[in-house]
Amino acid sequence: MTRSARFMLLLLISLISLGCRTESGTNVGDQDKLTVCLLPKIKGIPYFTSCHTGAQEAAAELGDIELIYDGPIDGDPKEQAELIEQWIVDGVDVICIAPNAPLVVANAMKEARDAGIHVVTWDADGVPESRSFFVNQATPESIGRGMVDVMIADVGPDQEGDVVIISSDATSANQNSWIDAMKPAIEESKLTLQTIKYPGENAANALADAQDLIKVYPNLKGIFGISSVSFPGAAEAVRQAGKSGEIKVTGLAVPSEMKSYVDDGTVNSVVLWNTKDLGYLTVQVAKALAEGRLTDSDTSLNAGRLGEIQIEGDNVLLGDVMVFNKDNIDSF
Amino acid sequence: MMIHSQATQSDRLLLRIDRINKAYGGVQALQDVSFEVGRGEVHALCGENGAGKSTLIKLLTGVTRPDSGSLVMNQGALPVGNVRGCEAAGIAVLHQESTAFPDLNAIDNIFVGRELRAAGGFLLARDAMRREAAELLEQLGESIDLTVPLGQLPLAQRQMVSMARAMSCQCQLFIMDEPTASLSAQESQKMLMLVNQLKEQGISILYVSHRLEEIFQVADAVTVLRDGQYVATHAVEDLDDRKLIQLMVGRELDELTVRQTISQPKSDETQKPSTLKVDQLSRQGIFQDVSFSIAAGEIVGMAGLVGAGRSEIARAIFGIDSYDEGTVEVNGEILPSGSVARAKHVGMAMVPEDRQHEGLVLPMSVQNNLTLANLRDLQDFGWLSQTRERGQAKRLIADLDIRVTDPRLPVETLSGGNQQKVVIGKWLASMPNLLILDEPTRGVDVAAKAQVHRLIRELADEGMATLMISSELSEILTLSDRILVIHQGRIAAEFEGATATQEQLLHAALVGSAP
Amino acid sequence: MNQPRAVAQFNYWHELVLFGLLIGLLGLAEYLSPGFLSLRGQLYLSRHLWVFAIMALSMTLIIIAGGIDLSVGSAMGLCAVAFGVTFEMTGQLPIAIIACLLTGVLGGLFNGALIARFKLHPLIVTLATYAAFRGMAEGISQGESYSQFGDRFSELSRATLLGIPLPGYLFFVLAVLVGLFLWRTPTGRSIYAIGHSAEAARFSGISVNRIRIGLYTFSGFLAGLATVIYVSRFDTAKADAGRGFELDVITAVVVGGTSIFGGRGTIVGTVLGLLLIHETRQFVGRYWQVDELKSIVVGVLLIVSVLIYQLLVRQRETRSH
Amino acid sequence: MTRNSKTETSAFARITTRREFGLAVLIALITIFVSFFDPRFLDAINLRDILVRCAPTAIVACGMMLVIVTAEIDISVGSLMALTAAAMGIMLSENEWNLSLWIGLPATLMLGTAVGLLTGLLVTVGKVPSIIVTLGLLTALRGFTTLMMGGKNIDGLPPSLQHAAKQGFWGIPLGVWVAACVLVMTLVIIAWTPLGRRIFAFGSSRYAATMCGLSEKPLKLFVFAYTGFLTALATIVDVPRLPTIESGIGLEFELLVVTCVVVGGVSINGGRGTLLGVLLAVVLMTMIRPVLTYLEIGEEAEKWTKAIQGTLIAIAVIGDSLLRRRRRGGPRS
Repeated sequence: MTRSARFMLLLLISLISLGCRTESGTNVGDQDKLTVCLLPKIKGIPYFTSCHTGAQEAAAELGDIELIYDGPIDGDPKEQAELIEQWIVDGVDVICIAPNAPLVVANAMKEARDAGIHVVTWDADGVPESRSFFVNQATPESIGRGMVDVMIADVGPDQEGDVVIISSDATSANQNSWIDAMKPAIEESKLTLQTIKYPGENAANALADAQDLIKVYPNLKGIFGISSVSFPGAAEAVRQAGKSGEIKVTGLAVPSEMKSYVDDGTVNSVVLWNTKDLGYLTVQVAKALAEGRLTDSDTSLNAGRLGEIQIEGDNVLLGDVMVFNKDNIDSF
Repeated sequence: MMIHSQATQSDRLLLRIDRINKAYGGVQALQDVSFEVGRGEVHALCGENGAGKSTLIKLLTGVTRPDSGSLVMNQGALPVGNVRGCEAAGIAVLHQESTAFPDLNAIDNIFVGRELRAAGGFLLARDAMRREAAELLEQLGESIDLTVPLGQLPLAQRQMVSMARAMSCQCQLFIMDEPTASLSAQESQKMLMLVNQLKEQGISILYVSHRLEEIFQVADAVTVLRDGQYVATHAVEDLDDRKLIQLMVGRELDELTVRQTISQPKSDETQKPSTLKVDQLSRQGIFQDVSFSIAAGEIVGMAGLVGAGRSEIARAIFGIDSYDEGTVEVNGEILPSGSVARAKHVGMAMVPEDRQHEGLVLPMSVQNNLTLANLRDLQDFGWLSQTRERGQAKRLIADLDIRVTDPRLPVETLSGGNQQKVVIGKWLASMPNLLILDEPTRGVDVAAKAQVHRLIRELADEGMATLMISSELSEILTLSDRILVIHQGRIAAEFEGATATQEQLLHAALVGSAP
Repeated sequence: MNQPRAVAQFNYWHELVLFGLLIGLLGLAEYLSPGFLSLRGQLYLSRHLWVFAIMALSMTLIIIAGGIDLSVGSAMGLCAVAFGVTFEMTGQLPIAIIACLLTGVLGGLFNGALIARFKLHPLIVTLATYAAFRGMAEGISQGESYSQFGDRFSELSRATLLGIPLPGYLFFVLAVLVGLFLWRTPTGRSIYAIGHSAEAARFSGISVNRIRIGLYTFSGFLAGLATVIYVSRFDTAKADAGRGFELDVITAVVVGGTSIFGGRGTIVGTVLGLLLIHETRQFVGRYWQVDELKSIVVGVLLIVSVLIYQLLVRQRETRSH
Repeated sequence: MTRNSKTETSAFARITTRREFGLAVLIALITIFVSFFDPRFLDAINLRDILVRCAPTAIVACGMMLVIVTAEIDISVGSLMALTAAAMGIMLSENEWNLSLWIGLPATLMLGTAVGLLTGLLVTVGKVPSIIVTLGLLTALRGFTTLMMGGKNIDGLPPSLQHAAKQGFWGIPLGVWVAACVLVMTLVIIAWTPLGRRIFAFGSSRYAATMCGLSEKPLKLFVFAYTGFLTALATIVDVPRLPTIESGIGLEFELLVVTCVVVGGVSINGGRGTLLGVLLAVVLMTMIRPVLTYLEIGEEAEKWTKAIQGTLIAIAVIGDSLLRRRRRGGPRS
């Protein structure tokens, strides 16, 4: 065994010696171009894919931008942090992140800034000191309230009745922050929140939960589907139960994904903002920031086809949530 | 299904094995072996472990294929390397290790691999299979619940099911590999009767066994292999123990000398302090108030039928299993129930029944196996000392003359006899003063057997208290100072080793009381 | 039988193969994307490694002993919640850390006790606790996350000494200790014996149960330790900590040449396995910037590495006897 | 050590100590409790829904059972479901290739079978332990599927297929019918074909099997291919029920199936297990979510769902082993 011991030692030493050459990291991509990283909460879901298309549009428009779009396929915030750290080493110019859990990525974002990389948040804000600007289309409050308002409008202003929320996992930060905003709003209304379900990112469970809720709460007036799988799941359940129209379903989604449900009246309104514009604006901001055209004191920014965009403090305002329904859903 | 032989002079010839060669890697397992088996004869196949018996059986049953040479059955070449083909040609085999499926019932066990088909061969003919299974077991005089998984049946019955499986295909040559290795004396007798029955039905039998007395009881002819080579074939009449053993080991081996040293009366044993004292040991449904003691330097043999509870008692004493009532006392210290560590600590050692799974860690090297039982003694400041480990291994290999080229080779590459020596050696290293041996020479070839016997006796003379379980009455009688006979979990009788006879032991084991 | 001694005793083929693969990978990576091997970058990104690496140590022992622990990831979730809750109650970091470790130990002890005492298959037991631990974590914390443990604590995971992050030191110390323990102590030897044949080990007077319980408890403890680093690194203690880690850890250990059937494996192998997977993910991420590829490549890597080894072994076996 | 007396235990004792019995009792108790709390639980519509949800799990569990009986395991079924779903969507969707069902569905089934075969080959020919092969596939296939779908969901499956999956025939959705057929088919394979008996024989004792001239490869190739096939089948009958095909389909499905098979009393060491036990386990596992909903446990308690599931699994397997130990003479069996 002593021989094998020596063998092991040799292995380790040569490995370590070979593993690293002292030399500083070099940039990826070519130097004259501006490297912008777009980091979504989850890669591979329509919502962020449509943001990506917007971003590509902007990149093409501005020309000298190399756009990197990458993110965790399972929405693991830990991996968001790891990607940022990877990009720090690669020495990119701008990182635009949609934090899935602000605190988890905060340290990585700070380190990115220390490394001289511009950090912008979009879609959801992060810890303030961890980024320079937030491309703000909606705060958790506005989203939560927005959904509740839509529901009240759909059900009828002074209608009484039960509503339920179908979320994602019990631990998903965004959904929880929206729920925190929704609860008081529902309190104020005539509606009563019966329960909250956590089917996870599992479409089958979401559908199942919705089906059961419909059966259990005869006085059910509305279902909030607040994840990319629970919204269609809830709508599908209502449709299959033949209760389209009786039970209103609303939530957050890319309108095109919900089109068929809107058409047959299962869903009156889909809460969202123009995701393409969001992506587009984010890249515009990144570029301006990198070129120093955008400073803390600015109050507006010329963002290509979007024209002049308002800036409040460090929030670039895309405008509040929009509500899509039969009339305007095709315009999306 | 059998190819009927046209009336020729070779009519009485069933199987011809012709210049067979078989090598595994570098090792020549069989070197042009040739002999013949006649119709309706019981042909014994003898040889030490590693002589090539098992390899030959594997070839005849189509599990492996020979490198060269031919196997001719009924003037037709045997389909080599094809199990089903060999079965079709009329060869059945009863394997040494239990080849039963513990989770399947008797029916499936008998028919798996060549099920009776129905519905155009797609489905099983379950009723037909059930009926036939019942009949087969009927013939064997066994009444077995066909529905319970075989794992829940006693060993002897499992053996009978394997027997039934072997007989279920109309065979002309029946190979029996150590059929009695795991059977008690009386069950073995039954097995031998079956052999004669088959013979009368005109079925040839290739009988492999280490138990010479059996061979002389049933065999017509004996073929001896040694180191993969054919030695000789004799009619059983012109042989006796010594001659046969001589052929097998290839040198004069004086078993009598062993006997003499062994059966010397030990007068002083009564004064000796008892090393082991077992008192009213009981375990619900397994064994009841077993009490006995063993003095230092005394060998106590434990006889009885398989399933009588001998191994269970031993396991309980050693702490593998726990017991309900009673006490085990070693050198005045009472042991807790079910703690091997404790038992080991007070100097107990056990050579278990199942060498392959309980005695050895097969893939580990010989050296590591030899030091496994006393690793703690080989450490300095918590670290294993390589040098001392190697030293101990070397010493034991020399002392027990274990035949191994390199102590770093996996122990599974050793022959049965040498493996058993490793198991014993592993325990000798821990300097025990009480040794429990469960079937110490099962599946061990004659030469190694004698060595093991001598070793046991020598240890006893150095003051080792020994409890030896064996199904071989001759072994019990030759070695034991005192003999306990277990019957249905109780001590049925006790004998003086010097005076006891096979008949007495057998009677006690069967009836449950001394004659 | 009569095989050349060198072959008989040289049983580190897998390590050798891994080493070759690793060198090849590093070379390729540096060639394809220059600057990949920069010391600063490598050390900086090594932080992705430590949490897995620490748990991989105990997993190696467990798998060598013929067991498996699917519950480590969920155990981390439970530990994280314990950490958060105690910190919220007391405001004392040391207490929180102790609570975290204790939770891990108890969880592991629970697994071990069920496996050893009730003779249940480890896969079954840990499959059950896999669900149970995570569930309890979510229930207790109600899905909320705990944070603000102070900058000094979050420094723990990112501070460096001589350029090497502190968790790195922790890991290497642990690795060396566990490695020596496995290779050169009676208990270490016993673990291999148990992995090959628990029965034979028992008959040799090795207290199999005690060792098994010990191993799973140790695994729980390391899960707790990993959680501390995890929490410090992400400033967040939440029930979803370590989700899916069990598979990543097992992957690393198996790529490291530990036989899933027990009895074979080394810590050096595991370290190599960890590095190989780490560098692969890093290279794929840097070169293609496509997250999906990482999982594809790692999955293939797992299968291929074992495949190569199997071919190697069979070659050797045909050469010898 | 088992002795004769074992075989003479009364039929009643034998039944009551069987895993199936315990599961049936558990299911009965839960049902009684819930329906006492809310009678609507027994409404036909609800029972139908539960059956429908059982279907995919039951279908795949049939294959998984055979795999585990041969002492192997397949933890890639979840990802395989996603892959086959994506493939099916791309082939059949009116927005994609828009192929006819007669091409699309067989192709989907073939894909599933092919992946199963690949697994089998790696296990039998490549000698790579199945848990490793399938662990690798678990991650690889998932990643591959996400790439394949390019961040978009797939809609527009043929209405006929959707209708069959949602409404089905005579009020019972397609999934239930198919599941029933698969169960019968598997039962026949197990009890009435040589293949089935040999699978069990092999799992029971590898050594004995080789001595009987049974060859390992075909058996294992079959069980893995069968599982792959059934996974594709489950996809076909279940996915059209869902609003859209997204890359997250079948997440952690493998754990659910394995859990069901294990809870159903199939020995992880191979050789032992009954289809009935597995079926009951599937029902038990599936009914937990609706039960909790019907109990209206409220949002705090909702967050304990996973904990409750975990505890139930633990109780099922641990309680059973304790029960069995009491029947046995001792640790040896």
